[in-house]
This record gives sequence, C-alpha cells and structure tokens, in this order.
Amino acid sequence: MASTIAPIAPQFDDAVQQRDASNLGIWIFLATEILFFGVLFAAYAITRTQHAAAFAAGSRLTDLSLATVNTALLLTSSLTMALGVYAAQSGARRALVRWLSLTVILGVAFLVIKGFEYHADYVEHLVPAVDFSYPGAQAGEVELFFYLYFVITAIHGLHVFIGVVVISVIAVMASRNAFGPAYFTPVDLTGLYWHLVDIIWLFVYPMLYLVSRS
Amino acid sequence: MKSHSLASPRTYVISWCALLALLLLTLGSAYLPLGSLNTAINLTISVTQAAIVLLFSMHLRSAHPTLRIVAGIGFFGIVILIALSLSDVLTR
Amino acid sequence: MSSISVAQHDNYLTADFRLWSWLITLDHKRIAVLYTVSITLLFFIGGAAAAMIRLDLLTPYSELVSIETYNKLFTMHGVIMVWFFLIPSIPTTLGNFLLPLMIGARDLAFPRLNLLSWYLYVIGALFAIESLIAGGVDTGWTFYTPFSTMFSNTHVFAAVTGVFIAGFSSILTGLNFIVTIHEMRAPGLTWFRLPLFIWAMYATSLILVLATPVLAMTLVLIAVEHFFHIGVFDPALGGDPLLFQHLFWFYSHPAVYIMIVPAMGVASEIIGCFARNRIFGYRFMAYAMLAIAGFGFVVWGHHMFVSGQSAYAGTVFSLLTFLVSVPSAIKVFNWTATLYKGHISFEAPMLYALGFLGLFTIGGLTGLFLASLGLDIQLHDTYFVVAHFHYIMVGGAVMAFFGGIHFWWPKATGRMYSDAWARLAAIITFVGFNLTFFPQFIVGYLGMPRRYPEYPPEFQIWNVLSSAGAVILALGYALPLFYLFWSLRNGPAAPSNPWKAKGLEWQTSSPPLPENFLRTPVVAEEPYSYSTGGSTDG
Amino acid sequence: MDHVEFFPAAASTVAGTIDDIYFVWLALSAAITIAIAALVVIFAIKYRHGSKADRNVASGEHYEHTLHRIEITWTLVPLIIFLAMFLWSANAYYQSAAVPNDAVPVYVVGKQWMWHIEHQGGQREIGELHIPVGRTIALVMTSQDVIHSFSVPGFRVKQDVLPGRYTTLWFKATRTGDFRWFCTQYCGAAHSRMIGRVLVMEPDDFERWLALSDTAGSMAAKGAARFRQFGCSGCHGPSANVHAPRLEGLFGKPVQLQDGRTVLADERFIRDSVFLPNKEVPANYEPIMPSFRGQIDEEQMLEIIEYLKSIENVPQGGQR
Repeated sequence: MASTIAPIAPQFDDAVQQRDASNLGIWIFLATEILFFGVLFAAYAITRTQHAAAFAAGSRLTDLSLATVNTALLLTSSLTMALGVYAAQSGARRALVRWLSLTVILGVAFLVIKGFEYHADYVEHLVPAVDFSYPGAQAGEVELFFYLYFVITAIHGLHVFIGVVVISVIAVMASRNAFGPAYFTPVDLTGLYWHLVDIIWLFVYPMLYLVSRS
Repeated sequence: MKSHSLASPRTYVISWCALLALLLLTLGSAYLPLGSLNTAINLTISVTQAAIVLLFSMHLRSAHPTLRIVAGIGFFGIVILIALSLSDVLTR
Repeated sequence: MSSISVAQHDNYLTADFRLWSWLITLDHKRIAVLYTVSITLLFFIGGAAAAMIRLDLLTPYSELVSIETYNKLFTMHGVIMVWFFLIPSIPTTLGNFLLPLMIGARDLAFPRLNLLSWYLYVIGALFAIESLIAGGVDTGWTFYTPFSTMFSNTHVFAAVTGVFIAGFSSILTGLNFIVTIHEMRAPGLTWFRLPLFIWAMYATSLILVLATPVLAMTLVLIAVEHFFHIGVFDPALGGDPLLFQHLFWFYSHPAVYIMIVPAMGVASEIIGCFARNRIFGYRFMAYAMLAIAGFGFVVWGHHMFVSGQSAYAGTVFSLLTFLVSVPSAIKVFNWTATLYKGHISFEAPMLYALGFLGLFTIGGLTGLFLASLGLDIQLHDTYFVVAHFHYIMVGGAVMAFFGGIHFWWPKATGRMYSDAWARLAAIITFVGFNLTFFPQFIVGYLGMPRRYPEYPPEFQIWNVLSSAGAVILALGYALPLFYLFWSLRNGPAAPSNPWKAKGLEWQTSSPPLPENFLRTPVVAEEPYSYSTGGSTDG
Repeated sequence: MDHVEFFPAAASTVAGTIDDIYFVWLALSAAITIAIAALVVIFAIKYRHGSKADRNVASGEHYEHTLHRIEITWTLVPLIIFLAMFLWSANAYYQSAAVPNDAVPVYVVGKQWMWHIEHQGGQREIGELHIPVGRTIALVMTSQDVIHSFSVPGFRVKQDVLPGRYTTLWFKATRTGDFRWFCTQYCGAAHSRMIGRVLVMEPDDFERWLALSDTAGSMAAKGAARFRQFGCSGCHGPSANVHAPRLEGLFGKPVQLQDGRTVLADERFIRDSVFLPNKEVPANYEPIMPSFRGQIDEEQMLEIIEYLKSIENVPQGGQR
C-alpha cells in the first residue's frame, strides 16, 4: 500500500494542496488548448463565411461514414477513460489497467481509421500543396477547405497520439501498482485531457464533415 | 478546492448513450434540407455534447467554482475571437 | 560570487556553487537569476539593433546600412525586444523571484515546469538568434501576410519557430503563477491582503495563458503557409490577409498589457514604500488591473482602423479602447494620491518609479489620440505610434523594471549598490528617453512613416534630436551594469530590510534561504500598512 | 533646413476636423500631464521625508465614504470625456469613410515598389498624382502583391491597399501645391521608396495637363479592347449564343443571386465575378463562366470595370 500514497513535493504543505494545485493547473492547460484550437475554428469560420459554396463542395468529398465511426470510437474511449478513473478511485487495479488499455486501443483505432481517410484523400488528389486537383468550379477555394481539413485533423490527431502515449504510460504505471484511492492524480489529469480532445472532435466533426449533406 | 466527488459508472454510461444518440441526431439532421439552419442545429448539438462531457465525464458539475470559471473562460475566449472577427467580415 | 559571506545558514546563492547545480535547479530564485542573465543579454542585442537604427536615421538617406539591412534591423529589434525581453522581463525575473516570497510559499507550485520554461525560452531565443546569424528576417515583428508567407525570402521560419517556442515558455510561466497564487498563499494572506505586485502577476498570467495559444497557432499557420504556399491568409487563393491581422492582434494587443501590468505592480510596491503610505485606493488598483486584463482582449481591432476592416467593427473597437483606458487613468491618479501626506524619500528605486509615472502618463494619453477613429487615420503607422508604444513599453515597462531591479537588488544579492550612481542613472535614463521619443510624436503627426530608412529632409531635425537622445538613453541603460556588478563584489552587505518596507519578502534574510522562510509566515495585517505599523520613519 | 515644421500643411476638406481633434487632445493631455507633474512636485516637497507638514488623516466610515467618492469621480470624469471624444472622432471617421456621390474616380494599383495611377481619360502616372483643386477625387485602389497603404499627410488621409480587394480613399484638396504621399504599410525591401507626390493644380491647369498627357485612349476604350481581347464579348456581347448575362447598365444595380441573396454590382462584385466566378452566381444563370485569374492583371481589370461603368446607358456594348 505504501506505493499508493502521494509523494508530497517539498513546496506543498499536504496532499490536498498538491492535488488541488494539479487540478487547477490541468484546467488552465486545457483552457489554453481550447484557445489553441480556437484559432483554427476562427480561421475556418471566416474562410467559410467568404466561400460558403466551396466549403460545401469540399465537405461533400470527405468520408462521412469513417468520420462518424471515428466519432463514436472517440466517445466510447471517453467512456472507458472515465470508468478507468473511477476504477482508480475505487482502488480496482486490474479494472483500471483494463479500462486504460481499452482506451488506448480505441485511440489507436481512431488514428488508424484517420490514416485510411488520409490515404483515400491522397488517392483522390485532395491533398493541398502536395497533390491537389479538383475538376469543379472554385478549385482554389475547395483547396482552402482541404487545407483547413488537414491542418485541423492533423493537429487534433497529434493530440490523440500524445494522449495514447500518455495513457499507455499511465497503464504501465497502474499495472505496477502506482495508484490507489489515496493517490490517482495522474490518472485523473490524463482523463481530463482525453475528454477535452474528445470535445474538440465533437466540433470538428460537423465543421468538416456535415456541411451541406442535404 | 474540493474536486473529488466523482460520478458513478451509471452516470458515465448514461451520458455515453446520450452522446451517441446526439451523434446520430446531428448526423441525421445534416441530411434535412434546412439551409443555414443545418449549421445551427449541428453547432447546438455539439455544444450540448460538449456540455455533457464537461459536466459529467470531467466532473465540472461538482467541481470548485474556480475550475468552472477557468473552463468557461477558455470557451469564452473562442467566442470573443470568432464573434469580433466575424463582426468585421460580415459588415465589410 | 564566492566572496559573499555566509551567516549561519546557506542562502540560495551559496547553497551549491557548481554550474551544474544552476542548470538543474528547481529553486525559483535561481531560475529568476538564470532568466535575468539571459534576458539582459537579449536586451543588449535588441538594444544594439536599436542603436544601429537610430544611427542610420541621422541622415535622410540610408548611408550607414542598406535598406534591406535596415529592414532586418528593425525586425530583429522588434522580435527580440517584444518576445525575448519585454514579455518575459518582469514576470520571469522579479516575478519568479518574488512571487513565492511575497505570498509566504517555499516555491512555485510546479518548479520543474518553471525550469522547463526557462529552457524553452533559451531554445526559442537561440532560434531567433539563429535567424539573425543566418541572414536575418525582413518582415517586421508583425509578420503581416501575404508578405511574410508568399513574398519574403528571408529566415521567417526560424524566427517564427523561435517565437512559437518562447510562447510555450510564457504559457508555462503564466500557468505556474496562477496556480501558485490560488493555492499557496500563507495563512491569513487573503486576496485583498496581497501586494499589488502579486495582483499584477495574476492579471498578467491570465493574459499570458489566454492570449499566447492564439499567437502560437497563428504562427503555425504562418509557417505552414510560408512552407507550402497555401493557406487562409493569401488572397491569391481566396484567403483573407485581414484574418491574420485579427488573429495576430488578438494576441499582440493583450501582449502590451503583459508588458505594462507587471510594471504597474512594481511601481505600486516602490511608491508605497518610499512614500511610506498605503497605496491609495488599493482595491480599485487591484480591480483596475483585472479590468485591464479583461478589456485588453476586446480592443485589438484598433490596430486595424485603416486596414480595410469594416467601419462598423472599427467603431466598436474604438469605443472599447476608450473603456480600457479608464482603469489606466485610475491607476495614475491613485499613485499620485499615494504621495499625499506621505513621508517621501528619493532613493534610486523611487526616482525610477516616479519616472515611470510620468512616462506612462504621457504614453497612456497619447494612446487616446490613437484610439480616436478619425485622428488615427493621420497617425496610424507613423512615428507617432512608435513614440506612443515606446513611452508605454520602454518609458513605462523598462523604467519600472529597472526600478524593481534596484528595489530588490539587496534582497536578491545581499549587497547594497551606490545610491548616488543609481540616482544619476535614473535621471539620465529619464532625460535620454524623453529626448529620444518626444520628437517622434511631432515628426509622426507631420506624417513620417515607420519602417523608413530614408525620409524627406524636412524630417531630419527631429530625427537628429531623437538619435542624440538615444545616445543619452544608452548611457542610462549601460551605467547600472557597472555599479551593480561592482556591488556584487564590493558593495556593503545588505540588511534583510534595507528600505524598511512592508511585505513578506523583507522578513527573510538577504539573500533568502533556499527554502525562503524558516517558518511559514502568518499574515495578520493589511498590505502597505506603513502608517500604522510603528513609525519606522523617524 | 530653412524652417522647422511642427504641424503639416492642412490641404483637404477633412484636415480641419482632424486637426481640431488633435489640438483638443493635445490641450487635454498637456493639462493632465502638468496637473499630475505639479501634484507630484508639490507632494514631493511638502511631504518629503522629515518635513513638518501635517499628516493627520481622518479615519472612520465617513472618511471611507469620501475615498469611494473620490475614486468614483476620477473614474466617471475621464469616462465622460472619453465618450465625447469617441463620438466626435467616430463622426470624423464616418465622414472620411463615406465617398461623396460627385467623386471622380482615379484608379490606383500598388505593386512592389511603385504606384501605378490611371485616370478615367487613360492618362497613366507612376509616383505622381495630378489632381485639380476643389474637386472630390475617389481613389479606387488594389494591390498586385502584398499589402500597401496610401497616405497623404497633408490631406490627413490614409487607407491600406490590399491584394484581392478594392479599397477606396477620397479627398478634396483645398489648395494647390505639392504634397508628399507615402506607402505606410511595410511592403518589403524598397518600402521607403514607394513614395510620390500629389500635385494639386488649378482646374484649368489640370485640364491642360490631361490634354497634354499621352494616352492610348480612355480607360473605358482600353477596357472595351480588353473585353474583346480576353473573349468576354464572346459570351456577354450582343451576338453571343451562350446564356450569359448582358452587362449594359449592370454597374451599380442590385443583382439577384442563385442562393437568394442580393448584392450590389460594384467594383468588388465585377472583380470577384471574373476571378472567382462561382462565388456569386446570378439567379437564372448556369455557373459556366471560367475564372480569369492569372490571365487578367489588376490594371486591365480596372479598365474593364471602367468600360462596364461606361456602358451604363448605351444599348449596345463595344461600340468602337
């Protein structure tokens, strides 16, 4: 049991102060993440306002079914992560490792599907600056849509990737009995990060895939 | 700053079901020919989904007000950035 | 530094002498020293660029350097001074050193993040210097598109990367400060017992944390567009160059407050101490800083009145700008009123602080000229703007920074410097500054544009005055280097509270112990209780 | 240097108002700065360390009340002054934003690092702009590369010149003479050489200058030639058998679009229709027009626009 007691850093008075500091710290970090993506959303909003038709045309070329499956995967991984945090809090070590592993698997599945999507885009000559050709009108503006599509999904994908790595590390630590009911802050904070990555995707999905499907 | 009244697995599962239902709803609504209303519906559903994740999975419902303010400020920042930039673009 | 005598305990400087112990230190005070050394270096690099600029402007024809070189000089001056000096200056040096001391904590909440942020700063600075050595950047510090993305063949990528990395240093510092102020205050130290310097750090950190991510991602978009020649800022493909300006100023306007709010905090501490008076309207001062931080986010469009932004948006931004200037006005009045019925003495820090007050007043008032829509048409992108923001950032922020260094020097080093030399330096800086920048208001209204190595001959007289002032100003900035260094070896040992100041940082030894306090202090009185807490001013 | 200038010459109709705002701010700033400085000096002397001045301060609730009243006063007084100045200067801004109806257009294209000017009559200038005194001139400006800015300090006017867009700047000179004009948006190496002179002439002299200048026909005539050269007339001309809109009388009229919106057929609309033809497709027409991006440059585009303006009331286009 000794391993599951929080090591208190010298600058803190007690475990409660340390945990509260970590919690506030991660939330401030998440706020910066939100604004980080805010730039992309603002660029998207303004460019789409100016080229609505081209964005509709571009969006119709994206793979909606893969994206929908991916959204469901990410939402489910959020559930497994939340259950993992619950398991950590209840001291259920094996359940914790199981839920974290499942989260990693779902995250990897998301990335793999994203990879298939990218490959399909490449085959269809939809990668701006690398290989882009669009037969219809306003090819330049459709290219702008795909530029934003790649920048947004790539940066989001990078966040998923980082999440997968961190959760894997946490899972290994958990299997070595590093956490318990008295100390599971790293699991908790990783979970918060993972949920935020999920939230961002919830906005990316309609922005990029659902424009003018009717 | 009490931040540790976690929700129960039941809550997580229920909110997961709600999120998936909303996903189907937003997907389905996209096929209705509603013009610019489509975007409004999609966005509203996204905001609802985000709120569910924030309140339940991320425990903001039971968190210290400071944490709620911090999260709120992040989203408020985006709103300011987009709203004031658009106020220029739309009135040029 | 081995000559510093050790009393009973090791202080933070003498705890370990090896270089390695500095490079892996987690002590906020040592990290502050690391920052001070690196920032001073960058300050003099940026200053050298400024000196070249002023020399070249002595004559209407660019005789000293080519026009291409001139463009690179003002770009480097801007990039280095804004991101590698002004923004980190007070928070990372004085803030890092004082924040835990002032709130009675042993360290910041996240010491490792603090050290990481210094390394990020250094790496960012190395990228910026690399772009300088490789041949320079000619975009101006504002990186306006489509020039920076499609037309500039200089080392935009390296410069942008440097700023991007330094941005993460800012974010980590801001995050660390906010958490520390929230969670680690000493018993009894309620929010409204905090020194105004802490309030200033808090407001500044909010801006750092909320604005910097926007800059970072905008720079990513610039780098991608520069590299792949496609992006949302290039009108040739249907992009919008004003979108870049919106995103850039969403960060860069609040960035001005990142520079000036800490200076307000420093000035409050110094004026309170040397007037031996509580800060007039303490709560209003705290609220004003929060208001400035908040309103600072909704005024960015005043940089774009003639950019092609819609007249409607311009009007909204102008109105909001006038609103943000009210809290600044309040602060000037309150500092002045703090002198009323005080016991004022004029040691060097006080001279710097009073200099700050005067220059900030002029800088703030001329900001109102620029906020006025119709008038800004004439003033935009002229030397009037240059003069205005130097009055705020150099007259205001740097003056206060120097004041702060003099004020807390004995605390940080355990040595007293020569007050006479320091007063002389303060006066020279004040005179030199005004001579450098006041003529620029006049030549600005006459219409002299910024970023011009060559200019019509009728503007020469003002430029000669300005360049002459720059020589004096440079002297004012160089002097402290000498007497402060001298004091490290030869200065008399400083007592723990040489100015008889209030505040927890004066209750520990000079220099402080590695763990700051032997016992966690308990606070039972209001801040700046100079008049009540026994007459120390006999 | 014969004399030292403190203020620039005021040579346009808007200059007076702008100067008034400037002088009022100068007076207010001087008053506030002097007041603060005087208070600092007085306090510094009177309450210097060791002086015998009375330092008794009242205390208690009444005193706190007074302090609050002081704070509120020096919050509200600046606020009211600022709001008044805001209204005044915003009004001046709107005056310089709204182009008068009687303005004579002159076309400006900025490129690294020179200014190309073309008058309606086809007279071209580089780095000089001849205008008559007392007539309202509206510069219709665009850039071929990066952002520039057109600034004439003597007229108190300035407007950024953007690629991909038209911006307009108007002024009415009130006296003859030479006035410097600068590029005020940093645009690269020779930014400081992207300057020129506005030469304000008596109307008669101006007419003489126009007549003496070499032209290859008016802008509209050149535009008409471009209209045929680029094949525009093939679809939009009188004998076209393609379903394309006729452009006579189009300029300045509202256009119904396919997506239900209505836009004004101004310079921007015409430019976008040529370069981004599918952005705004008129109702009842197929989006079949190809983009001319890269084929028509900005100066040719302006000539085509001037041509389309000129055929406002002519029943048949391209009579030449």
